[in-house]
Amino acid sequence: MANGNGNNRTSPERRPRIGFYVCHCGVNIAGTVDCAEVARYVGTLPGVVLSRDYKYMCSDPGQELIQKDIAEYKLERVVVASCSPLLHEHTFRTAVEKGGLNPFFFHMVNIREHNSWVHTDRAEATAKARDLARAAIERVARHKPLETKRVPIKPVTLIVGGGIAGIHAALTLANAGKQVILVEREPTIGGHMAKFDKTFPTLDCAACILTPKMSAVGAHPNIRLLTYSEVVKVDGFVGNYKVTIRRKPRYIDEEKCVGCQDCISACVFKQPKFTDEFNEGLGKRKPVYIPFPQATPQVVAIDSNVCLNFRNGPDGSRVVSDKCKKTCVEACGDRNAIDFTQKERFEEIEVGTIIVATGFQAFDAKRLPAYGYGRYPNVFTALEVERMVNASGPTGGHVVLRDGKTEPKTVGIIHCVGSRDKKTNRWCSRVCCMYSMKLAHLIKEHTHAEVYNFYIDIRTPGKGYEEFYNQLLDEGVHFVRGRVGEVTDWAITPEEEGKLVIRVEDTLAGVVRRIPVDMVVLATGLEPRSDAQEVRRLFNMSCGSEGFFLERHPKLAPVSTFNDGVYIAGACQGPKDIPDTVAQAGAAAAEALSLIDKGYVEQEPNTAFVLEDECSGCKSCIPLCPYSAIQFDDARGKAVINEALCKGCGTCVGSCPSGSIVQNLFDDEEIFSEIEGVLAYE
Amino acid sequence: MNKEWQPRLVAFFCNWCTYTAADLAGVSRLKYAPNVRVIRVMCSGRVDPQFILDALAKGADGVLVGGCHPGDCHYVEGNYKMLRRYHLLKRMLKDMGIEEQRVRLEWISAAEGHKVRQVVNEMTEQLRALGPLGLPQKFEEWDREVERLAADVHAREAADAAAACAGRTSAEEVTHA
Amino acid sequence: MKYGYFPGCSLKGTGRAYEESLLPVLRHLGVELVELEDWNCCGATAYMAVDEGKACALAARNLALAERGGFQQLMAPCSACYLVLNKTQHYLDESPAMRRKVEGALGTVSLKLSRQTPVRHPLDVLLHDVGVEAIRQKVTRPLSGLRVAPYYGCQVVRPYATFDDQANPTSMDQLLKALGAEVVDWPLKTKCCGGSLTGTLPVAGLRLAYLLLKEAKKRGADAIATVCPLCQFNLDAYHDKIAARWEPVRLPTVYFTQLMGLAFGMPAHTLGLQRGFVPLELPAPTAA
Amino acid sequence: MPKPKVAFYWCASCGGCEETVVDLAEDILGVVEKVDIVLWPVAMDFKYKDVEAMEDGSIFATLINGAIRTSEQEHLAQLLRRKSRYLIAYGACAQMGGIPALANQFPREQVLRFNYEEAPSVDNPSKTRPQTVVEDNGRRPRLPAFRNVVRTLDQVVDVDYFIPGCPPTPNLTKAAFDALLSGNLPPKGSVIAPDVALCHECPRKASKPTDVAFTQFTRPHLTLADPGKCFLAQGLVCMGPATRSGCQAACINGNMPCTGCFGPTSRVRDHGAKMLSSLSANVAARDEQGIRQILDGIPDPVGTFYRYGMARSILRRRVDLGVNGNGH
Amino acid sequence: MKEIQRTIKYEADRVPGFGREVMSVPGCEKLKDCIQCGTCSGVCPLSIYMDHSPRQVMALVREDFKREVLSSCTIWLCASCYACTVECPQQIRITDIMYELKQRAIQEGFYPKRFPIPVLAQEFNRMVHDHGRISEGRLVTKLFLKTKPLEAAGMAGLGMRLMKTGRFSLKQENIRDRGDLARIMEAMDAPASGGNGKD
Ligand SMILES: Cc1cc2nc3c(=O)[nH]c(=O)nc-3n(C[C@H](O)[C@H](O)[C@H](O)COP(=O)(O)OP(=O)(O)OC[C@H]3O[C@@H](n4cnc5c(N)ncnc54)[C@H](O)[C@@H]3O)c2cc1C
Ligand SMILES: Cc1cc2nc3c(=O)[nH]c(=O)nc-3n(C[C@H](O)[C@H](O)[C@H](O)COP(=O)(O)OP(=O)(O)OC[C@H]3O[C@@H](n4cnc5c(N)ncnc54)[C@H](O)[C@@H]3O)c2cc1C
Ligand code: SF4
Ligand code: SF4
Ligand code: SF4
Ligand code: SF4
Ligand code: SF4
Ligand code: SF4
Ligand code: SF4
Ligand code: SF4
Repeated sequence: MANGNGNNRTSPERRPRIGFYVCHCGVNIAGTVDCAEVARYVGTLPGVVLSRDYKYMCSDPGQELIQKDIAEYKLERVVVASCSPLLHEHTFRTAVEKGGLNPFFFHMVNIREHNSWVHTDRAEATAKARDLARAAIERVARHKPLETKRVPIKPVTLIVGGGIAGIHAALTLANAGKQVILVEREPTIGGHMAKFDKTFPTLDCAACILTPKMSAVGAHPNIRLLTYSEVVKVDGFVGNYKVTIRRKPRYIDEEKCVGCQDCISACVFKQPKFTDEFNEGLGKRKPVYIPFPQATPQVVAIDSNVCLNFRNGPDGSRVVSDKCKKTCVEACGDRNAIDFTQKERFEEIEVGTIIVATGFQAFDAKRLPAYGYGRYPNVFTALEVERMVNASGPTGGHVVLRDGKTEPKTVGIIHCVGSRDKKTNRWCSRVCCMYSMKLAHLIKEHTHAEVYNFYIDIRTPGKGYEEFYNQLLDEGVHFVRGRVGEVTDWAITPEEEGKLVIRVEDTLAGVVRRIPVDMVVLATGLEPRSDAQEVRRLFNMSCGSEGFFLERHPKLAPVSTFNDGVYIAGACQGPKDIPDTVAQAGAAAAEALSLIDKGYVEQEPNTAFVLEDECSGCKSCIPLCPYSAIQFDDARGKAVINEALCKGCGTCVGSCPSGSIVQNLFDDEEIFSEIEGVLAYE
Repeated sequence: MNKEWQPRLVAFFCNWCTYTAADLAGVSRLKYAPNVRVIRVMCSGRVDPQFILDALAKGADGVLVGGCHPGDCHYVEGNYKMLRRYHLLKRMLKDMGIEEQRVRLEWISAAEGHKVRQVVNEMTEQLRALGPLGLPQKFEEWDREVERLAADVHAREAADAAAACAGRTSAEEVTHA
Repeated sequence: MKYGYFPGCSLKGTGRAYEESLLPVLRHLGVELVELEDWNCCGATAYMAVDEGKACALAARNLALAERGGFQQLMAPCSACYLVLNKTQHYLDESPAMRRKVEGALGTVSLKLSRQTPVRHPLDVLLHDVGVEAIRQKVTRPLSGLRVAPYYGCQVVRPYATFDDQANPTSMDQLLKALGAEVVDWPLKTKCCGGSLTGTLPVAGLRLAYLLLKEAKKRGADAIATVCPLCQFNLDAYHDKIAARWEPVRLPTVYFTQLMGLAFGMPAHTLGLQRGFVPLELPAPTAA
Repeated sequence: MPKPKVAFYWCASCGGCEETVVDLAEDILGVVEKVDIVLWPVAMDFKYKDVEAMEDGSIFATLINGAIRTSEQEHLAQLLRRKSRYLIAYGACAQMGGIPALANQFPREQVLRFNYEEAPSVDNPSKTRPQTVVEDNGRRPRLPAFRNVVRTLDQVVDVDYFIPGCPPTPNLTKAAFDALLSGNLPPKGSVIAPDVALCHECPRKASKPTDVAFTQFTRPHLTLADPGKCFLAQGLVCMGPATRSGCQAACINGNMPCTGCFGPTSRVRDHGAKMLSSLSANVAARDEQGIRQILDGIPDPVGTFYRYGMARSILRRRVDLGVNGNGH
Repeated sequence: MKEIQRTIKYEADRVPGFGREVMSVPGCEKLKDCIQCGTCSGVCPLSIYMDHSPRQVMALVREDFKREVLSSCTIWLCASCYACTVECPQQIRITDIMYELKQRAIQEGFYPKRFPIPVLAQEFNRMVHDHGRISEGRLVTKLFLKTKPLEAAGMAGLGMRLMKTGRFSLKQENIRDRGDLARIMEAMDAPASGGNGKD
């Protein structure tokens, strides 16, 4: 019946010939949904000329079945009820296309993720599958032929974060001849790995394997390295991103500085006196500094917060005061690399793909006061100890107490600090067991101390890892299974005097123990960086509930995100060690590479368009488009959508007061028919 | 159906967050009430209030709209547009006699599979407590007065043809007491 | 500032000195306490061991009395009472079935629980409502030279850390500093004093008290300041037994409110200081 | 060749539509010349019996205005449907329920009580109400039954065309007649008016900005509208963007915003919902409180967005009212 | 020489359903999640006196070793200091579970008769029930007479000194509306909404 508004377009003149398939997915679906019944029922619906159930629709025979049926039964539309369209819509569209139909004469019904996996009652689940299928049949009858758009890809990749992940991805792409822009927030690349002395389980020297890669990045003609910089804005879409980068002033002209470090020696501060972040605060540096000897680029930086040549401006920012004698400038001489007038700059770049590799931050041990970090000087974090065992570190490779000289005779390493704890981070940080054992080994090697490891469970699921654990057992490291209750300087017995006491239940021996040690090392876990949410927004990604960036699929698309053309690699996706980080970085580079080499991306044709004759030119839609895709054509007095800019959100469609905008694939009538379909029950 | 009444919940989920969250609920095998029927849209901004009204009119007992959290919309701010519509629509629905709990807007991120479960379960229970909205049945019921008249007129015309008004009242005619 | 006041059984018995010091000190600071009419025992932890439901109802009666009395907030100085009243509120919030049942039971005597009455500890009120500055201003006889080990005991910040950190509380530290005392930092601030076991299992209970006293002494404390009548009793009453079992560790244990009173210039006997077994000796006031 | 027979009938309406027919003035004469009017209660004296006696389908066209609320209106609608080749819903009430359909927000009992007992102008101490049947000296006159729901004409009988407007303009009416008489007819079920919204022909269109973001709403009686500027740009709710054109922007020209009497375009199922959607999406605020505050400037969304279209809307009526009489 | 005992547990030593029952009590549900990390025992000030550490109690409950749990002195040693509850990485409310186990032990008569802690709990309750308030002096005296009549004399000294400092009295405190209190307690006993109202 007409709807009284003169709308006669609710039903198509003729029902097209529809083929329907319901997938068992082995028992994933068939275990809960009566697939045969669904097929039988859908077969009775108007327009359905073929209805089948099949074990694995996405398998080759499944897809071939569709192709064969299209020819044999002269199908004009196809519906598959199986898993989530986010997983296999593309597969089936391709199959339909191969069968000779327009790929958009297809609709997919999600009866696995949204049905068989979340419900238990077979009758209910079957009824739900029937409803959803009926809606799809209604909908597909109204589908129109569409064409996918091809958008060319800019063959440049932005990599954010210069840890081992970013470095490896950058080199992989650059070696393949692609342009890379690597943006790193700190004055040097290297990330956490640059701080380590040795890496588990092989105990090869971190610098030996990392430094060559860092220099390769610095020297590679295909890599533009932007250190001390951050991404502040991302516009556009896959293939064509416009990215704004903020370049913080380092007060050194990177082109001119040769890394001689004469300025550092000449600085008016004779002794290093400011907290050295790279050394986890264990060392000191001057206002002009280079984070570590192998830093890349080999360029110094001036810390305006402490440099005497700066003072506080009226708005709190640091401004040049010209008060210092500037012995550094003098030392630099003709090289003339020091430039106190440098200002923050913004640079816009255009890239086709993006790899986010911003890594992790270590759990803040102060959040667990029971372990006394910050209260008892001889409680250290693992990263501090990593710096101490490093020959180029603040103590020259000596493991010593906070006093800077005493070697510990007993050391307790507490695992899982901040990890596997619902009050802090509930996940296992995956590397702490291994690096704790690495540190146990190194400490023993350096100091011959007795080392105790306190653990909940030892997790060594990697190649050579369990062997490493065995090696440590052989070395005589103590392993006490129990999560430490507290670390205290409260001595009860004489041998505890002057020591730190660890109170723990030795759950294997079945007794509560107090173990006095000279040094406590906290194996702090890995957590998302504190700015992960902002970074996520910037790149339009999602975060899992823990706050690490969310991959598109944990198994099938582990480095892709829900934003096409944006990939993730390394510890920003979840806790992982260097081997896994590098593997992911390679995978992310390969994904970017495959897009770039293909040369274009196909875009869902779900864009909107204005019905030219019917638009009244009311301009209501124009401010609604987030991409400014809608323009007002003054000459004709109508709105026009620029299809190249439209991303298909449909907001304008839902808001055009006279119903004059249509969205491909999500047209009003298609959705109304779906609504009717899910609700029309016997 | 001779089974006991079950609430029907129609849900419009945005492709990027809530639909994905529902997929995640599936992948995580979280169990929830089978009463929900999800319709995928690209963005909660696509959800035309007409869809909500239509779903109710076609027999839904409640409608759930799921979108990305504010600030997280894949399309920047489609969700804000839905939020604004939601506010006015809720007031309109209230004036039209539809209980508050029947229409709900929730922000559910791609990581919040558990929230899909929680919201669907919660809403299903609320709808169960409210009882059926039953608009199709109501429309039928309303229109029955017209059908009854049609039948009655027919009968009366036949009678009138036979005799002049004989002071007979039809069953239809009720007093305006 | 006006609060309902729930003294609890101890403050009328072994912990009299707490009440005797608390009331004048708070009055001096302009805080009005009105004793809850016909309050009953909070149920304490012992009751929970027998019947959680009844323990809940017992505590809830007090909350309902507070509501009837029109109090916006209820002050409970005893740690055990403070915990039990707070816990009851949590429990009633978490378990609707329990709430229904308890509300039903209270209903039989026309009491009701229609709103939350926040239960506050004096430390909380002093620090957050009165403020350290106001307290500092009232100090006329600073406790200079007195080294005090602040002892919070287990139940004020556990399990509900509503006003201070669970592992390392500092509210009393701040307060004592404001009084001019020297605060002894020690890691035993929230360790259990063994109070609930001294009577029933002395090996365990007394040892905990002994270790506490010993450590405070070792760190140079002249006194331990406590916020709970049970702790005070436990650390004060068993010196002989401790000495007999281990070694003498005599050290006065006083209520923080007694120290406040002294710093405000109130005479010792009006603060119940004479009731302690180990007398508190103040260092001679310094010239400055 | 005999002149085509034409009938006019009115149901729940204010009479305005009849007035437009009269307003055709000289044109009506032309029409009258070409047709035979067989029924027009407002202007001429005909008996229903005469109509009943006609052969089915013998009337060429019947124009019914007004919504359907009583059993008599239903009866006549059915009768005229049978007798006519073309049945035309004339005006907003017949098409969408119109102003009378605003009563769909209230239970029938409340309507009756107010009108016969509580309205300030009523003096009815005995609380007498009309009865369907009364005894009067042995006669038993009957009154029509008062329905629970106000309906559009096509919710009662099959309708061929709709002529929108409250009332329809003489132009449209004339155009409709011309089309009918010339046999140059659009598909059945059409609304005889342009299928483009009013902004299209609004003289203020150019003054509407392309970046409207509402920071507040006001109402015509609270403000002095700038006669040159788009109403929406002034925060006044104008239904123009959602409403069919064809009225020649009559209200706008009288410095009143469009209230939507021409109904939605063919592409819209629910006039009010669509306008609500467009308007609220363009609210400036981003936080819940700000949004609420701005939208509170529209105190009566139902009355604003469904002034003429309640019976036509997807919900049709306040849904929690009882059907059989009194509701609550 | 130490007596040699067989420590193996047979299936018959378990009471199937016991763990589930305990874990169905509100506040005790999370016991299911125990990862046996030992933090609870590590922080417990009294674990060093316990026959089964709090961690072991969790394991025993979960595996239905009812007898071992209810006859364990652990539950009576727990001083309700909440250290474990606050520190448990799985947010298990160990202290509440201890309360639940104490209740069950009392209900099922599992505790050692002269073990003073349960006696204290019961005496305490009786006094509150009857009078609305605790009179500490009377309570303690009663306790000693009941459990350790011999030691009571030894404690007399402390009592005397307390009395001297005005902190000990044998006077019974009472509240005014004792009838009301009794009525409330009676109502709590009524099985109305399922036993002790915990479901
Ligand atoms: C104590 C410790 C010891 C370890 N020992 C070992 C070991 O022996 N063997 C092993 O295999 N693994 C070890 N690991 C794990 C190892 O550190 C990680 O696997 C590895 O560092 C992850 O590399 P990444 O590049 O993903 O992250 P990161 O190393 O964290 O690098 C991320 C980089 O991105 C930059 N960045 C962050 N945010 C932004 C932004 N918004 N814009 C621009 N740049 C940004 C950072 O400055 C940093 O340079 C250890 C971890 C710890 C905590
Ligand atoms: C019981 C079990 C359960 C598991 N469950 C899970 C799980 O739930 N989730 C999970 O993530 N992982 C699981 N895994 C691990 C998972 O199976 C592996 O991660 C995965 O299969 C590895 O894939 P692959 O392609 O490397 O190797 P394979 O699956 O072993 O594939 C290797 C292929 O190479 C072929 N091949 C071998 N040699 C030759 C040759 N010389 N020439 C040509 N072809 C050759 C083989 O025939 C085979 O087809 C499970 C493993 C086991 C044993
Ligand atoms: S199509 Fe989807 S549901 Fe079917 S077998 Fe493949 S994965 Fe499973
Ligand atoms: S700034 Fe000049 S002196 Fe300093 S390192 Fe660079 S080149 Fe050398
Ligand atoms: S890797 Fe080991 S130490 Fe780290 S969180 Fe996991 S189990 Fe704990
Ligand atoms: S569908 Fe979305 S992106 Fe496309 S034009 Fe409309 S508002 Fe813009
Ligand atoms: S909202 Fe619709 S009618 Fe108005 S300008 Fe946009 S497309 Fe045209
Ligand atoms: S909104 Fe109203 S006033 Fe503005 S252009 Fe449209 S019809 Fe004219
Ligand atoms: S601390 Fe918690 S998780 Fe660990 S053993 Fe104790 S109860 Fe289990
Ligand atoms: S509450 Fe009980 S079990 Fe837990 S730590 Fe304290 S005494 Fe031990």
